[in-house]
Amino acid sequence: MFERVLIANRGEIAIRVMRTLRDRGISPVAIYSEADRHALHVRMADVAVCVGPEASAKSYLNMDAVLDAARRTGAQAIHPGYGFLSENATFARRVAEAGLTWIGPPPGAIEVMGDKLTARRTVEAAGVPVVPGLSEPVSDPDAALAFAREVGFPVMVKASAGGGGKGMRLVKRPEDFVGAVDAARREAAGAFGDDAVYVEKFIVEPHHVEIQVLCDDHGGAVWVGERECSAQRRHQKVVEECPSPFITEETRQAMGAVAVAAARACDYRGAGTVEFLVGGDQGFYFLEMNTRLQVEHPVTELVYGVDLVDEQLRIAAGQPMSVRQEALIPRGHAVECRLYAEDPDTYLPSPGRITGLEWPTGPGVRVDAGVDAHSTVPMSYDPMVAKLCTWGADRDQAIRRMHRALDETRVLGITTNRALHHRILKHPDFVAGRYDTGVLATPLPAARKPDGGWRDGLLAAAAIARHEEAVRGQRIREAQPGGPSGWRTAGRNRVLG
Amino acid sequence: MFERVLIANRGEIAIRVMRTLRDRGISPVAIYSEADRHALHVRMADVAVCVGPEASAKSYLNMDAVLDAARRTGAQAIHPGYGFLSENATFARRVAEAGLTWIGPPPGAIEVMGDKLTARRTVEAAGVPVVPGLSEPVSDPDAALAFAREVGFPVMVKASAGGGGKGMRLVKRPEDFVGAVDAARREAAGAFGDDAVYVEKFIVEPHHVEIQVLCDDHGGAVWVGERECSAQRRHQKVVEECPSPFITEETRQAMGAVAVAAARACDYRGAGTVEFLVGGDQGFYFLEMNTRLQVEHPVTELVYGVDLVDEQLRIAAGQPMSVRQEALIPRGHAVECRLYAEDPDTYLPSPGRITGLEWPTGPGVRVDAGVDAHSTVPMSYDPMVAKLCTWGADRDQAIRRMHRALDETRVLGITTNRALHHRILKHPDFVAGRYDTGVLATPLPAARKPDGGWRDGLLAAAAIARHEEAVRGQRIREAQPGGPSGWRTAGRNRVLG
Amino acid sequence: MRFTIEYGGESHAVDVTPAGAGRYAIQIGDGEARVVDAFVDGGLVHLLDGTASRAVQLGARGDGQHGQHGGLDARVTVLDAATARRRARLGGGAGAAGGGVVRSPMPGRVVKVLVEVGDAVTAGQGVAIVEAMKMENELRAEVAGTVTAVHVAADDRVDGDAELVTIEPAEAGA
Amino acid sequence: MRFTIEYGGESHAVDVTPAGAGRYAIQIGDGEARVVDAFVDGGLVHLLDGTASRAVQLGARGDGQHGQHGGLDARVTVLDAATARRRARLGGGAGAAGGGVVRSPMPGRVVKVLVEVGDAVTAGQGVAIVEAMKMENELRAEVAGTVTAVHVAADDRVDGDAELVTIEPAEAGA
Repeated sequence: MFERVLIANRGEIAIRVMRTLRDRGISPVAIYSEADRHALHVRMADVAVCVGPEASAKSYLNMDAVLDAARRTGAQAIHPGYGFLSENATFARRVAEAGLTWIGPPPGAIEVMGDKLTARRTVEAAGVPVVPGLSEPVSDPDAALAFAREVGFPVMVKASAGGGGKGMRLVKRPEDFVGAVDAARREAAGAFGDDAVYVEKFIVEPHHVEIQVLCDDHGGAVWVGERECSAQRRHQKVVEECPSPFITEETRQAMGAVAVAAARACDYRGAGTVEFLVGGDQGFYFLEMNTRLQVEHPVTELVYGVDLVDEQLRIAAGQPMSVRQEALIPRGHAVECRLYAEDPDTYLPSPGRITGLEWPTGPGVRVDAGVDAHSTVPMSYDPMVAKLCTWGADRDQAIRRMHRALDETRVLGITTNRALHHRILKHPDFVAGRYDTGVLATPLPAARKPDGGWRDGLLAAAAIARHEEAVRGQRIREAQPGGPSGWRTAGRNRVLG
Repeated sequence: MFERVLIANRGEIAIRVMRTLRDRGISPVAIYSEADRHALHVRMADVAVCVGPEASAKSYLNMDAVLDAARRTGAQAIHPGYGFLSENATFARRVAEAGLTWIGPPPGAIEVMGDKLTARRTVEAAGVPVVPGLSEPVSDPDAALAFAREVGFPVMVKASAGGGGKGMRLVKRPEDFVGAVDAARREAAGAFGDDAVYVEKFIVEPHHVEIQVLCDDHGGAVWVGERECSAQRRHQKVVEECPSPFITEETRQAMGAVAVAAARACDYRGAGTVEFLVGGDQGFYFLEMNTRLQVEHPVTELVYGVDLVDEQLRIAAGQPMSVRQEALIPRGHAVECRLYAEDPDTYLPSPGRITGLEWPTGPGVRVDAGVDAHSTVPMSYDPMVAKLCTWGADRDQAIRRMHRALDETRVLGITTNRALHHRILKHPDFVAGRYDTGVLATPLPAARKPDGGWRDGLLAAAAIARHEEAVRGQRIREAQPGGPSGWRTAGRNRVLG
Repeated sequence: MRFTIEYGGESHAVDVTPAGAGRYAIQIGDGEARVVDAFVDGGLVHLLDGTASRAVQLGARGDGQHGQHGGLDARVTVLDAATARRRARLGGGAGAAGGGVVRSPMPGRVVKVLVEVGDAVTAGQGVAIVEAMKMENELRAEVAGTVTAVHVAADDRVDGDAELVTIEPAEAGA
Repeated sequence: MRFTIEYGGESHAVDVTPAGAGRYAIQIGDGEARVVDAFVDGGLVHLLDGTASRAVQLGARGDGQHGQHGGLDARVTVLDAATARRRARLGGGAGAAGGGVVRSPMPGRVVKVLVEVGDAVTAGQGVAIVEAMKMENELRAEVAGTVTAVHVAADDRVDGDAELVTIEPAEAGA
């Protein structure tokens, strides 16, 4: 096993990886941009290297600087987390060329799955069902329109290099088709520098369900259950759960087998996720494969009792994975809420200083946070500050525990989307477990309103705190130089009246 | 189900129970002594009632005040937690007489199990193996000595009303026997107001292993695995784990069946724990039954996926328990470390103000705490401030995660026994899983020593903090009255040099 | 001591009078005065009022405080008597001026300014795009009028509440 | 600024000189001065020294601070120059007096005083029992001598470090 591993990431995932490294007695190396100089992931490491200025392109995406950091600190391997360089085949190759171990899939697998059309062709050849669609980028809009008419509207126009909803257009009527292709192309060119787009049948009432897979160098390939990720806003996942309340056991087993086939088709190694669209009729179609650890991996860990990062380390070190398919038995239910630094009503981002923070604890709660009470949330990076997960013996208990965990969460100084999660979790379709990717576009239940007692308590608390502040300020001004240190006395002020 | 439940306890267990109440949408009522007026368990409740001054006897043990609190707040049931009134049959009866539901076993079961000799006779009649011993208190020391010679020395002399090691004497030689009986009697009289003592064979290399049981009103009675509690100091448990690394599967199954028989013998209802001594030869003997929730219940919850407090609520409400014996399948391994406000070297208690606090988070960690960053640990109550639990797919992973969790724990202002736990967890006998109740009397591995870099970092940090304090004090003194509020500016001081 | 507290779009007068032994008499507006037991520690205020227990967490946020109690978040701004009077004097004018100034609701980077000085704008028209946390946010004019000043340029970093564009409202005062 | 820091039974002279941009030159004793990057926030101090990252948490504890870094705890007392000089002047005398005073190491309740004024005691003899957190702790004389004062009685509540019994050491100065 490795003695020292560099984590080429920041925030919660850097810390998540660091924890498993510590469990194994491996020394973690953190990297940071100037803006993250005193970020939590740096403070939790003993060894840390600055890789450039705030802009990701010049720091976390700066391959030379990251490789140099590994060299300087004697790291033997690099874990990329998710995002940033995690799905960059060039970087994976350069890591290997530098004599280091890449804790991720082979560059070839990243490349195959990185291009949506190549991915589609590859898995289709392995017998994996795909959404009916063109297997080449649109060159002749008229031919494409004919195809769209053949599979039937609505259809989706998608950027070949895309992701995260950019360069994507839903087209409901034939007369809107050509305009939509043009718009998607422009957007794709702007976002990815590549204007190739393709056309797919649009699955009505689609569910986004994904399968976790693990493959090692010893012929081992398993699937570790599924995650239901249909609670999306602007194509971004907000709440995930395991297992899916929607798919049947038959569908689950079939999807698992197909996901392993997809992984084998690209000669996969390590942890990966095969995303599917599942229609209301339980028909499922390959969407894409994420060749890295997924944000929402903790729900799988909670239900299957597996440490996916630990399996990544084993596999990268050339060891067999520790799990066998027949021993992967799900237990209970897990839910994840992504806590974003953003307004729950306007969705405006809310970077800034955190001036108070407490995480929930107790039975069934797992928190993976990227910040603490001493953090500032920079404006340049992803707005996710933490993932709250709960486990329950059944789905109902997991959801109830999540309400409790959200209630116990305190993040002051910035706005989080905490209130939005309560509302999603109370949406009748979510409660019933029959929601598709359209659920967050439908009206959510009203947010809880403060009652009079709450309002009066808040006003009284704010006034008393300010009163004490005024009294204390007076005391400090009156204090003699050389008297009791304000550093010590400022900590606590038991009011004596 | 109940709408409002009073929790007749304080600290971590009050909060533990509160969390499950919240999960069920039940309104919790807290009680507090004057010393706990602003304690965490009060702050986490919406409704709280003062039951008397600091001394437990006048507050948490004051039955009239507790019952009056329930009446005033409209609570329908009382959960006693552990300790305090939890094993008081008189209180259980008074709760029922007040028309409230007692979330615990019937008073008769408490009484039977509350007296060691009655308990012994009762379970023995049900075929439960007991440590060979006299079934009546010692009246004729000579007859008792003859019995001791018969079962063979060493023997234990124990207070009939005892617990926690008080009124207990190990006698290795016949010539010390009569003196030991006299001493144990005096101690028992002082501690419990009852000088009855009895004699038992002393089990060599004993393990303390206990079985969790649940019984409901519908004939259901199950055992939920065991807990290994042999890591004890002065007869107090310090580290517990589930499953026991010592007992065989055959022993486990046999103990489970016997524990259920013991519970049935006293017509038990609710959650209870049957404690056994297990010898080096896997022979096991009934020790006592704790007729309440156990401190270390979370390790069972982690391994069996059951919420024991939730089962207590169901059973008290007359519902069937949610679990069946055949579905209770253990998964992985869990360890609990009791974090005490006490010096890890001198064992001296360390009550006082907490001036900084952070709990560990991340995969496999569960924290049940009774304090937060705003707490004062009073001198009058139990020194346990939190229970740190970790779960792992195997024992090794659980222990490694516990080291990580202990490292991430920050409690400033008071001394905790955190360092002691690292040492216990590294004890070769603990690591190997072959320790008995004598393990903590043997030398522990040395505590980690700070290296030079750590020392220099601490000195530099302390000096810089004090420097900033001096500079800031200067700024505050220079500030105009009516200028920026110190309340706000005191929170953060990014050093700009 | 009397404070004016802005909360939920309203101003509340709150009187605080120490009543000994950690207690305070609190009067909100014209309501009845209540005596509560209070514990203040850092950002935490715990109030006991009869059998009601309320733990409120307060943290600095911009000019005000951010409060949390149980699952709810709120913004509160506490003004002492002198500041409240000063604000009251300035009140009307400042409010009117606010309508014509488009501000960035959060710190970020200006991606694009969509108007120039002299442009006529309609209420709701986008005037600038500010990016923060990988999201682009179009900021809009609240009033119709004429752009009299553009305070930022593309690629500028701005703080929260920074002025982006000033608009002279059409038919102001009508 | 120079501080004297008591830690691990030793005194360390530490010089702190701001070096701009959040950096400080630190010199410990006669060691080489190092420039570190520091972030101070409440009880947290984060230091970056080359590729070494050290987060130290400090909290008030009695007269000093309680420090944590990773899994380790420590007591540190930071004295400014004036206080360090004052202590140095008083140093010897205070130490000697300490030996004859038995103090309670923690807050608690006196269960029993085991000696009376005039009693002769031996080193290690129990002089009082103090209960805290459900544990009784026997406190012992450090030196042999004669009890000259008993400061507490059974059932008294005492603070941490409170004087319980004063002993005039036998053959003092011998």
